[in-house]
Amino acid sequence: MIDLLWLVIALPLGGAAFLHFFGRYVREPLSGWLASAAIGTAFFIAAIAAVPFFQGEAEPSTIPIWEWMPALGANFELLWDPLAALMTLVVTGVGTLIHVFAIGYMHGDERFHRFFTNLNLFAASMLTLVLAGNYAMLFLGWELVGLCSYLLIGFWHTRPTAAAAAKKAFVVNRIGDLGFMIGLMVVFATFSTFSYSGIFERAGEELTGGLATAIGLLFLVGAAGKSAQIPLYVWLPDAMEGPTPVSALIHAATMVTAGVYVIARSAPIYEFTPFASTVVASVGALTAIWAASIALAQRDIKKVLAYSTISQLGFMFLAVGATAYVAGIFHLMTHAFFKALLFLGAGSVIHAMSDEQDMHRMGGLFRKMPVTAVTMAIGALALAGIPPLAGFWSKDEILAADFARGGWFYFLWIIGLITALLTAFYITRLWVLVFLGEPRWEEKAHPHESPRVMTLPLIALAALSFVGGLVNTPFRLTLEHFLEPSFEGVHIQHATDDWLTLAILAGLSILAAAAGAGAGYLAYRRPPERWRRFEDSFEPLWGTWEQAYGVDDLYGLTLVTPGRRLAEAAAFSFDAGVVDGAVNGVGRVVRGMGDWIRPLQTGFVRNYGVLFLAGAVVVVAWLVAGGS
Amino acid sequence: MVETILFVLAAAGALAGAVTVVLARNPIYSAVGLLGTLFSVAVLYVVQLAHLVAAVQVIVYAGAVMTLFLFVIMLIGVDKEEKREENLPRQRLWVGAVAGVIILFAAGVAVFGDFAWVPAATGPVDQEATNGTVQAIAEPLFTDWVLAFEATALLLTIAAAGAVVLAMFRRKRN
Amino acid sequence: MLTALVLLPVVAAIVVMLVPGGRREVHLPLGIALSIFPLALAGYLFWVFEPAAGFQYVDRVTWYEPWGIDWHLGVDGISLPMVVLTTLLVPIALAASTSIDRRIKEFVVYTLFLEAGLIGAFLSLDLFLFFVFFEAMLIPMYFIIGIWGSERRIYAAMKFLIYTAFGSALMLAAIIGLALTHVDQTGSASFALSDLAALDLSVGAERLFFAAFAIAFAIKVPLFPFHTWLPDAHVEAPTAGSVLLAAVLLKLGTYGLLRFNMALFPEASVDAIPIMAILAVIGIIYGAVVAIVQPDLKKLVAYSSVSHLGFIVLGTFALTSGGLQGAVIQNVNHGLTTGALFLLVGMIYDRRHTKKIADFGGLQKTVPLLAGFFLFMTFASIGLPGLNGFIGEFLVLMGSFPALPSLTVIAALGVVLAAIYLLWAYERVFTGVPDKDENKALSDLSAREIALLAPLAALIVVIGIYPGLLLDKITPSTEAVIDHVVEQTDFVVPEPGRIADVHVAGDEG
Amino acid sequence: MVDVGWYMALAAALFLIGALGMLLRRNALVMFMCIELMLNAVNLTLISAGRALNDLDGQVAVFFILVVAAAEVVVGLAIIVAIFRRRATASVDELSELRG
Repeated sequence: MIDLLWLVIALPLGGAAFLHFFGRYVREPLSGWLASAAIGTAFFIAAIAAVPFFQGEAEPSTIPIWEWMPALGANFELLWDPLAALMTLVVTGVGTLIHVFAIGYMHGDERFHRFFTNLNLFAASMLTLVLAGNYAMLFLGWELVGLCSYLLIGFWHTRPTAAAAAKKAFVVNRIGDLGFMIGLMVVFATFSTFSYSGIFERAGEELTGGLATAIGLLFLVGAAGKSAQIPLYVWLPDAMEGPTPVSALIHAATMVTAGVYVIARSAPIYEFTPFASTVVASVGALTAIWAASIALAQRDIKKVLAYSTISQLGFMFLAVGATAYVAGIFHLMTHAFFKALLFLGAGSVIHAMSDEQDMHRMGGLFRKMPVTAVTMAIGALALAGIPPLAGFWSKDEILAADFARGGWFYFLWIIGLITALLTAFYITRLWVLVFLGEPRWEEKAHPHESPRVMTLPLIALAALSFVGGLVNTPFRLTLEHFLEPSFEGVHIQHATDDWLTLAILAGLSILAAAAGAGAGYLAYRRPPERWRRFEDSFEPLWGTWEQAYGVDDLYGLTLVTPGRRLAEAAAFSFDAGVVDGAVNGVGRVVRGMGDWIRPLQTGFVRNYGVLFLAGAVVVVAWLVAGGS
Repeated sequence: MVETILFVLAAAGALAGAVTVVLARNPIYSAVGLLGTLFSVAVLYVVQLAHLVAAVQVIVYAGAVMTLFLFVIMLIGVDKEEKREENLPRQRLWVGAVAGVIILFAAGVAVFGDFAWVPAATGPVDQEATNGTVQAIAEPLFTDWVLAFEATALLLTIAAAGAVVLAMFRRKRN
Repeated sequence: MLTALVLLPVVAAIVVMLVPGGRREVHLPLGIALSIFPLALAGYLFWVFEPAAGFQYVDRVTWYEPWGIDWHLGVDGISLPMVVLTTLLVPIALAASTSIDRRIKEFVVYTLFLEAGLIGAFLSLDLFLFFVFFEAMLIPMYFIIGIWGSERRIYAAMKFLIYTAFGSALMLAAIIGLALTHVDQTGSASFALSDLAALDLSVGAERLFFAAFAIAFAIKVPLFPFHTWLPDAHVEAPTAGSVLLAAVLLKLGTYGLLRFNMALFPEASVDAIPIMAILAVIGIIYGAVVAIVQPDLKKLVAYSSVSHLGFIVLGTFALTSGGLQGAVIQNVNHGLTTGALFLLVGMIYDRRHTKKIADFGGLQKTVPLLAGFFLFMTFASIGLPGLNGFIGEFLVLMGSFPALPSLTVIAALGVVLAAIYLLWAYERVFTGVPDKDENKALSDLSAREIALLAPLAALIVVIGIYPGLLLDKITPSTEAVIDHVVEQTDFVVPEPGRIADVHVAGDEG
Repeated sequence: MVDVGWYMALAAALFLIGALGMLLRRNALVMFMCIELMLNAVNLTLISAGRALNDLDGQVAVFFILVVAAAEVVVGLAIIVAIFRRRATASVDELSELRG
């Protein structure tokens, strides 16, 4: 099956190509089903190919495809190891469900087939990223998912906000990519290759001095861009302008986790730089609490989920920064399940409310759309970290690992714990505001449960969110064993073996989650006037959170506006004035000299004749006088 | 002796013609003066045994070219006489100065200079070597100078074409 | 074969000239049809070209014996892609010129002469011959801008001509100087590249000649601060002129630096690395920054050229395998993408008769296909992996880093800036709701226009995912350039600058 | 046997007269005739010098000059006619469009 692995990328790519050129001849639902079939088949191929890993038999293998840039040793090659397999399964699995959901969600859109073209293209790009056998090919996927993100955020191109958000996402990502690219330069200059195997084998001997730290920090910049970490997270909330399935697939489940994946993949490099790892963890922790606090006060249902995603990505960074790679990947996986579920549920709600996203105008939807409500409740509980749902296990493992690491990580652990509390609070707030209480929507809205094609993926994801955490519990470390071949020779931070400590830590986690959830329920179960007063009592903090700390304005004031001023000065003063002025100045000087001697040219041919004759006389005289 | 007499007569004719060209106010007279000069120079060619060139001078120059001149004079108008006074400032002053310099210089060179008109001239003239018969001219013309000859053919063609284009120019506009 | 390649466009031009001026409908199709022949021949040449160092299919005929001037043509991996690119773009540029409504015959003739000049310049192995082609090509371009341009065409055409001619004059002086040195040292005259490269120049003379050549080519590239003629020329030129100018003419500069400066003055080239690289990096950043705020689409693309060509120069003077490969392949890439962008701007202009970004908005709604192509080319230009622009930029950056680490890091900023200026322009022109009445009733691309863009788009993808197609042919020649420099000087290519340094997966042990 | 110097002196005189006429007259036709005068003077020097040097090439050169002069006259007169048609004048002083 491994020989057919290329099909995993080729199928969605082919689907995208087919829909791109012939999509307009395919009627509406069919094109969506085609796209879903493409990625679904990819899932099955990947699943079959991954069987040997489940059996714990196979070694990672590299599958060459063709030469790409031989001067850099960068070729198209796939690496099939447990980490890649897991990522592939998550991407294709969750991706398939979201594809199916989108068939319902995008119903009636005039560019229906185009949406699925881009969605399939995204799947192919993301799979390229995770299956890549070297950093160059990873970078290919890395940039292509950025492209798809751009295309899909800006899918409703007639909305100026969507177009601006798409551009912002791409540009901010590019800033991260710059760091990543410089990291790649250092990698290439150090190892003379991009291939994982070539780099990791020689990491110990080549990474001297601060090289590992440099690479680690530069990769962190790239990862922070893609995974929306401080200070580059600002694009993700805006990215919610895209259709909701896009938010679920790209901006929750898959693309944004690429940064985590890269750091996990580069574990053999981070092995040699505890400093960079610590920075990764610190950035993650800071982002986690920062974004969680913003999520508390958002009114837009998708914005809450967006900041929640940023926060959860911070958790993953916290894990991989603590070298708890398995925990990070584990959380990546469970997060993909429950956050996709939450986004799709939010999409279902938005769909039902005729594109209303303000939670203040929702409420009481439980009865109108029970399936969505229940599945979202499962997702919310999973996110909050209530056992035995998926989020509990992964989050708890991260916190436990950080605690076990000790030192500075105690501090990070406390931040994580507080974040867990905030998380439970805001997601409960979201669910209560949307589904409970009195209806706050206008009469004509007519909310309704979504069609089967949308609810079935919700149910499937809810099931995954429910049981997904069981793959790696302290009682049964299936995932850890599964991933072992990918992290051979890398130190992995584990939670402590001491069952008592473990139990206390778990208890604290549960306590934080329960406290947050309980507070959220109690605060928002009450009538609107009461919870409004509750929010007002936190002023001015609440307002700051609602404004997301004004970071966008800050960036605008400190970077965008001065940047534009600079560009204008360069273009209109310096370039037009100085550089081109010098050029035209030379022209003017020459013309001035011409003006000075032009009276000599009277225009009378006989004047010229006299000069001519005089000249001839001089020449002849000179010759007669003996020449030279 | 014959040569001396012919030289004196022809030289006088040529100078007289030249002066007429310059001084005559009516271009017709100038043309007649030029004709005289051309004939006189042709005589000097014959004296120096340049038979073919003399013949060509008479046929082409005195014949064809002068006819062309006369045609153009007729076309433009015979009655267009030129005023004597100069209207370019200082033109005559400059011309006079340059001419004076030339004459003074020539006189100076002739009187004081150790000057040979034709520096490498050898003694007695070999009549046969410079006898410009048709055959004698034709031989170098079609051997050593054949490329130049072809080039002049091209030049004449272009000149004819150019003259036609220039003449057509006005008609197109009308 | 190469002689035929140079002469085919000339023959085509003569054939077009022979068609009576009244048959206006014939000239353009005839020109397009005839320009297919050079393309076919160049394609065949590409096919039969052996991936090896050294010149192939050399045609050498004595032209003027006493001065040692020869009609001396040859092709190698550096010139081959440029020749193919030229022959490819000429038919496309011609076919994009249907909106030209006056003196169409002359236009076709000039374009074909331009093609001949370009091909000749790329293939010349004799410096005198090169100079002749280098200059000859200015004349048709001057007329193309000056006759068929927009309002300030005369100014732009004069600026273009004088600026370029100024550089060429310096180069001519240096060429003559080299030839005289050859006479001094060997007793016989020669303008052949190989002969002159073998000269033993004093340091001062070599630097002087290098500077003369470098300025001539820097103007052509154009390298900061010699770039101001470019935006003017581009803005005023008709679409075909802009396409050929950006796609091919500018490449003469980068090509010349690589072909002549490296070969003739290896020592001075090595000494000049810091200067050229700094200018290149300034060009990258400066061109990009200035492009951000341009109000005119064409000017924006023109400044983007300044930025992109900086990468080529940087790669060239990094003198590493990756850098040189990247430079040569980026020559092609920039030709394809920027050529296509100019085509697209021309198509927009044909519809709206304006190039001001502020006059547009929401075009994606009315002309989705055009918008799609524009976005595609935009991303190719930004350097999205999987498309061709990435290959060039990535090779250049990765190749330059071992040699010039800090400069390369700064240059990488250009990649971010490219995203900003191009996507911002795209946002303003194509997205949103079309709010101006003129923009609401535009017609989308016709089949003809799609046929023009499709081959470019296809090539962009093909090069992006299988650059080996070009790299295989390029590499031996670029390696030969590095070998030449290393042999002639004490320059050491920093690891891992050479292909041999690269660790291929699985070759351990 | 007349010394070659006399021929040369005659030619020089003819040339000078032609040159002065060229500079002093403003009728384009007359100026043209003066040019012919100067050409004849030069032709005469060539033939005389050729004889003095025992060489026929002088005559061949004159032959060419005659042809070139004929071509020049044809084009020159055509230009004069063209100018006259447009400007109704043959005076060169009225043609000073090329003033700097």
